[in-house]
Amino acid sequence: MVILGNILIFIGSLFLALGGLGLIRMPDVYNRLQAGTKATTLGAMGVILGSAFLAPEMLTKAVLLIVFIAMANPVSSSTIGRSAYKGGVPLASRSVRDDWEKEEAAE
Amino acid sequence: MRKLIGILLIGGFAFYLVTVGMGLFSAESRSELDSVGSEILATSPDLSGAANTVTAVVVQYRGFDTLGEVTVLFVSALGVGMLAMAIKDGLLKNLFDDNGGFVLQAGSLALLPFIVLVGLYITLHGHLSPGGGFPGGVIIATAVFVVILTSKTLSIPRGLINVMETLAGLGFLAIGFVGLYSPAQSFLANILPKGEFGSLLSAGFIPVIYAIVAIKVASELINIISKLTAADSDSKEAAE
Amino acid sequence: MRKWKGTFALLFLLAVSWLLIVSSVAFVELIAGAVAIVVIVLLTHRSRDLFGGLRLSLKALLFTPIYLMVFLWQLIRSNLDIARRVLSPSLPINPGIVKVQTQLQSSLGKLILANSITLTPGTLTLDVEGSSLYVHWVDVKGTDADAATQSIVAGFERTLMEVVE
Amino acid sequence: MTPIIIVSLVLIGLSALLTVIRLLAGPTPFDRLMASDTLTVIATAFLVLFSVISGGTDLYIDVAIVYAVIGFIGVVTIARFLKGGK
Repeated sequence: MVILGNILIFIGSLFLALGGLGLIRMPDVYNRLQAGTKATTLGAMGVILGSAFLAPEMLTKAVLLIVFIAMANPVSSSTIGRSAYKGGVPLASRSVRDDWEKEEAAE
Repeated sequence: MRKLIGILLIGGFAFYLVTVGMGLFSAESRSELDSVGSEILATSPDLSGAANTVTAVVVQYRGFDTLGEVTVLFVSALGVGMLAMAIKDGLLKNLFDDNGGFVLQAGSLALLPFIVLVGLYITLHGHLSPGGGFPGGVIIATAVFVVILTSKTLSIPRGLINVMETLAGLGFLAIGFVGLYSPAQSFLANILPKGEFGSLLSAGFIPVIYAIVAIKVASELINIISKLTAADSDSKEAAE
Repeated sequence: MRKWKGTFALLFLLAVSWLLIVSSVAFVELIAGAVAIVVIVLLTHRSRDLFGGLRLSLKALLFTPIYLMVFLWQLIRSNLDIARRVLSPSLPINPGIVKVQTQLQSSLGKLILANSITLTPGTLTLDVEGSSLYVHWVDVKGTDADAATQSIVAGFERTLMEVVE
Repeated sequence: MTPIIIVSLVLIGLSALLTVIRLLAGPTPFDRLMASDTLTVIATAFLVLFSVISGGTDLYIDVAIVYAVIGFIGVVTIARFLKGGK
């Protein structure tokens, strides 16, 4: 149990660090959102679940926190992405396609 | 200028960390600083019956102060309300020129009941774990705020909220006067039974006071928000 | 019917959440939770309507854990994918926004689908309009809208269909 | 504290540092907002881990839950405000 908890914490923090790296390396806000959201969601889930294995009395609250993060994190990322698009932040120059722009232009 | 502000912020944070770190590591300064704290820690369980000493300080040791804080909040809510009334369309109304997108709309509705549940948990367990009426009320109000952000036509029962706010304020005073006319003969005396230490029904009137504070804080903040965003103006027009 | 379904589902989910957050089955905690839940459910009629999209059948109950498994597997895959892209020196991305279609009807279904897409490899839902989703895709393959729909939406949709309307 | 947990703490600190760099660097307000969103999640995870290494009390997890809720609401609100002024 303790070993499993340690492993989960380590994997989780590894993904958190990767998410941070993604935030630095990606070229525009949308790609950064991609890296940030996914990596921090799984990373935080891993760290929280691993901590709960080390201290079983907070397992139930940890499960609730994990569910909340899994529901709320994509919502906030989508909202940021949508406001960035509506606020006129352009896609990175290497982007290949934009269906939404075509739609908005057609209207 | 912005760089300067950034450097100042980072420097201030570093200073804070260093001072906190030094305070933690030198035992002497700690015992000097904590003389009031250790006194309260020693007397609090018997006096208030609350497992969370911070709550015991806020409600038991300086409950009259808390009543004052709630009053300050009430007066500021009144002031903001009057300002918002002077500007007919609501100060923030034009900022929300669309509905915020489907994901936020549906997401906030899906999360609202659970966020309110967390707020109620924080409120009801204020005497056992970190939290209490103030953060609980703020959580409930902000959850409602997010729903307002996505829909201007949300009808807020402002009358009901005003009634709740008034009743909560009167309830706080009533508890104070019950203490005054009880055998303890002091305003806001904790006369309810202390219960079993660490369970939900313990610490006498502290959970009751915190529930009242939460209702008051939540209803005042919802009032401010709905006035600022003119959230229910559409429904009011429909009613007229 | 739909209204009662939403009320029941919300009551059930809130009750489970309350038990998880207090992590105790003491009598007073249960009473306090029951009062809190009833008050919340009475006051949030829009959320009740939203949760009316859940299917309440034995089959739906069976498919919920399957869906969670699919979701978790995709989340882990997506993280490995991000790790691969971020760590490789050339940063192999080919981003763009594509429009995909969904057959899900209810708001709750579309919300869960949008959230799931956000957490799967290389895709991020930006907005949902009607039955179409605007998705930012890190690695756009081809120009065909149907093919994009197939590779982004279809995997979740089949399982999700059994859980929500 | 096992060595693994110390390494994990360093990794979490590194991730927070990289996020803060993005927060300060921008360039658009949305980048900063996204960085603070990420920072919220990192801080939530750290609070839970801290609650274990500071002696296994489950008090900090209450703080973590409240922090996650408030962080989510704050980020969403700012995102809505930013849309108005381009």
